[in-house]
Amino acid sequence: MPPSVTHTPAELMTAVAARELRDGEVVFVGIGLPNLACNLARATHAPGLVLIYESGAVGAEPERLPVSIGDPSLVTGSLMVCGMADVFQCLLQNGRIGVGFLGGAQIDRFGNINTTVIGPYARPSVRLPGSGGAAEIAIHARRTLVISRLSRRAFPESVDFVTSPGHRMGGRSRRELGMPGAGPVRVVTDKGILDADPDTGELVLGALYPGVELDEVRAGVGWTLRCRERLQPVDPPSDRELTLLRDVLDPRGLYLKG
Amino acid sequence: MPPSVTHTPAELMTAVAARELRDGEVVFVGIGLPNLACNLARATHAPGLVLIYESGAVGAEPERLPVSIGDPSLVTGSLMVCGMADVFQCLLQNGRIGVGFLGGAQIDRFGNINTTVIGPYARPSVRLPGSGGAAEIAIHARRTLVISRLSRRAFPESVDFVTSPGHRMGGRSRRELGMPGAGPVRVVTDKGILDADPDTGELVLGALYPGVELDEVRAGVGWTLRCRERLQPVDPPSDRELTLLRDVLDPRGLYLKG
Amino acid sequence: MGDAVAALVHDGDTVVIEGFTHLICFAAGHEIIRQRRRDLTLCRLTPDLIYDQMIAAGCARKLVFSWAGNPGAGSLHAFRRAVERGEPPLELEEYSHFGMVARLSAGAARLPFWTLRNYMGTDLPAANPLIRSVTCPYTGETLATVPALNPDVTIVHAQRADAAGNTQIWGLLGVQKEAAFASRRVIVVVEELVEEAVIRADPNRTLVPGLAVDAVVVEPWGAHPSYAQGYYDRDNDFYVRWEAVSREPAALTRYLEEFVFGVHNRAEYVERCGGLEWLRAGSRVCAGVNYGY
Amino acid sequence: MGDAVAALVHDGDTVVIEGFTHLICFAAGHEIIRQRRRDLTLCRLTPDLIYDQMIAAGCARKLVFSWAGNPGAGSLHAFRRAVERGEPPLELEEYSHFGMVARLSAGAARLPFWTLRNYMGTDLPAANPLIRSVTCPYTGETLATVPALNPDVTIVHAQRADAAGNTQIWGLLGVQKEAAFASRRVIVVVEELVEEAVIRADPNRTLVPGLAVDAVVVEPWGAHPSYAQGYYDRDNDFYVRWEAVSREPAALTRYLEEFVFGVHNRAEYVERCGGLEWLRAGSRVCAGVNYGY
Repeated sequence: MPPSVTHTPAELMTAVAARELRDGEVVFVGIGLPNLACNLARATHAPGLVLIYESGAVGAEPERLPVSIGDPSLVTGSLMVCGMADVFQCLLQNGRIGVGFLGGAQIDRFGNINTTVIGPYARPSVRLPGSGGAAEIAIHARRTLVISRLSRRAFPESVDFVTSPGHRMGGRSRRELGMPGAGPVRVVTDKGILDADPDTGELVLGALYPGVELDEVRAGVGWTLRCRERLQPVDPPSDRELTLLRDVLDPRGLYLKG
Repeated sequence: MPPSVTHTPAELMTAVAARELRDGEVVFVGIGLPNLACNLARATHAPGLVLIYESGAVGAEPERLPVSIGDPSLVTGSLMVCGMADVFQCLLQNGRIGVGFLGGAQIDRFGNINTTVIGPYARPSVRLPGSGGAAEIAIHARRTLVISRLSRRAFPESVDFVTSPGHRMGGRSRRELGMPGAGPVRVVTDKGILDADPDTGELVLGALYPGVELDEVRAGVGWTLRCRERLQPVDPPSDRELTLLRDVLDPRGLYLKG
Repeated sequence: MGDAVAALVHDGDTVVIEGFTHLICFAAGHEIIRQRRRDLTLCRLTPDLIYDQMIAAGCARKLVFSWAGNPGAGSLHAFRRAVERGEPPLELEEYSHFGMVARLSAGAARLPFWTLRNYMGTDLPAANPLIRSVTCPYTGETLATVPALNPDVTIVHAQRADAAGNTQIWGLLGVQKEAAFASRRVIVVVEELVEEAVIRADPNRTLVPGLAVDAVVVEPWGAHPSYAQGYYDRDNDFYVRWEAVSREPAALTRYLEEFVFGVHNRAEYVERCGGLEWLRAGSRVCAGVNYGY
Repeated sequence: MGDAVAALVHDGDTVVIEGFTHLICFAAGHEIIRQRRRDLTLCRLTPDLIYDQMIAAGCARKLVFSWAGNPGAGSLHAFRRAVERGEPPLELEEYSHFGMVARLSAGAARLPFWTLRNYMGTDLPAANPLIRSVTCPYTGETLATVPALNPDVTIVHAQRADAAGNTQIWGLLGVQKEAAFASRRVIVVVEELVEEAVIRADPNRTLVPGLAVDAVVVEPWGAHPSYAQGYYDRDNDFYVRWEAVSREPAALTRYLEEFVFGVHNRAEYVERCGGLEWLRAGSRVCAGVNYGY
């Protein structure tokens, strides 16, 4: 049986994202797959991972799966709860955040993310929620990881609105624009991993999941996707990872069904 | 027996200062006579006075006489204890402080106060403690009250160093310089009360204590002291005020002896 | 609540009902809708369901915000209809979370602006000309600024306060302190009114002092369907159900008729919900600390 | 403490030992004197007795401060001799309290400067050219600025922390949080090392998270003669006696010989003081709050 049948795309993406995290890192977490990825990493190779939510909970160890970034279960038993001025000034702008997770309705060729509008800003066809903390996370986290399923709609050549900056904005690099963090270095999709080219900032294919054809990936982005010279191998979720995800971390399948 | 024998100068100054406070006002308090004046006011005509210390204690009701602005007795049983960033930004700069008490080694004709140096700044003959919170209290409190004994050394025509601004600095008014508060409107001394002239900012004699001659006051300031057209009458400390000060507020005579 | 809103919230006011997921004062929002306030400028990091309801009820002229969604459940459809189709028209002034926090921090400190290292490479400054910049007088570098936000009235929901408004909050603190100090008028709404002695026993817990508070309203369950740590849990089912209600203007109107206009106060709302005891918090009481000397 | 100071405090460092009256880490100051650190830039709102001792011991090249006195008792005479007579020479960089708080706030936020409405009409900017100004991009008004303070090392005394450095403080909070976040390295010194579960039971009490801490030192009575709310009272007699000790260079030298160089660690210091049990705090334990949901 091919691996693609034994696990869902969401499970694979979560497992791959979890492996990106290093023990002891400080992670700015969102709800959903990023939260599951962090907790999977904590349960496997990164027990010392510190989870910070923009709501102000630091080092949370929730006893249930949080359904909102401000869930009370993130407060009870956490290491610190501080106000949001401290979160953004003393933690994020201070440079304490190693990894930020981002997602978005649109991600473009240079990793710019749009969570604001589809169509023109003044009268959009779809009004999205807006930045939240995403703009400053994209600027300040030492690196950001993006999780998103591939599709031409989600991966246009350029986004309708840059909510969270990626690389090469108007031809200028992040460093030239004075951004402290390295930005979206990696995009975890349901078919493979896109890496930001260290020189140009362009997203290129860095890894293909087992059983996925290159053309499937190319069909999911709105530009001519380049590949790294050597694609990295990616293991499917291990039995241990799947057991943790299904039995412990999301037993009701709230986020991992699809 | 004349009143001047029945009470000490410190007791009189404290009672006079207490009467300056209105019920419900928010006062930025220092240790010593200002603290006693506030607690005397609370025990008499101003039970709703709110005391704030720059250490962060709000609404303190100390069970012993605090000997430092950060005494633990100011914390226990207070209404709020916050960090000093909140004290200076959210309370003082925010405009919440009605009255600030100040003292100093030198107070000049226009109410400028020096708590920094006697002599030149770079090599002073006497190095004083410096501003502490005095500079910003003088600028932001809606009005400030000064308590000081008269002497030519303490009341020169102009101070060696302006730590806390009064009125008419370099000929410019507080309003022209953008100061929110009215500044030192009143100086309570051991012989009478000096008021800042509303037009010129100059300190002029507004009240003479019972039994004090005008010449005694004039001898205590380093400029030609002008008088208000009508001096206000000042009652000596009442029996109730003296009883409170001696038996309740400073029973060991820590501040009220002299 | 009726008296506090009547006295302190006026047509045309700039209004902040804060609380990041935690302690969102739905009770105050409903009362503002019931009293048919108009032309409000509503400000909040996360407009949430309560501002969706206020927009639908026609209270809002303008929205100042940083993330407008139904957290974990979908969209705010009244908000989206207003923006996508102008039904009804709604002016927007948009920041990021950090920008909104900075606006309230400046307001609380009574400074005209706040400085932050942000917004380079984003389209936000193009969409909002109030995002500007300043040059550092030491390094010469350019930094972003946002203007102070000083609301006419801020409503803070809290676990407890005394009659003088000395207010204690635990759990998520959001930007409640900054919003209260930034505001011209402050209404504190509490789950529980306590003796002054309770406040004085643990002064480090006080987030907003009474000297900054104009009215204290006691309104148990006032934050439902959001939550109050130690009092009741978040009603996630309500958030999920809102997606369908909000999507259909007729359903939204029916909701307002039944749960807002159809009740006189919070107690009737709780009754209309069929009681909320099932959300009552379990016990995880921490130990006290010693304030002795 | 010996290891932490040896590893984290170096000659020439910019050092902050904070604590406003409360929780002043004399133990760390004594260890720095014992290890004969030199050319330090000492920063602190209120230099207090511990910096007077460090100046007398020749550790300091420069003092950055806002109020240098012996609170309630008199002068810091070693400081005064240095400034008035250059014995030994000491460079000064002087602000007001608000200015120092603002410098550390900027440092904690990793901004190059902080804005405040202050210093008009005072001689402080003339004495300190680092007090500058900025023009508001909204109102055009001129506001004062101070530069960020980012110390090499900050020492925070606290009531308790866990082994990972998650640190809880109650009572006066001073600028401990800002100083810790502003600093490149942080040493936390605690009265009591507690299990992580104690910290997790009351997360709102945590002022500095472990992720910002480099070393945790357990040092009971480490703040004497200052105090630790809930642990021991301020030794006011010591502050009063310091006036005479500090006034006489020979007496100060004798003090350092006996109580700093003459002991190896804090336990021996406490013994040399004849025990400090008489300062032990009484009990005023507050009630806990419910973190349940």
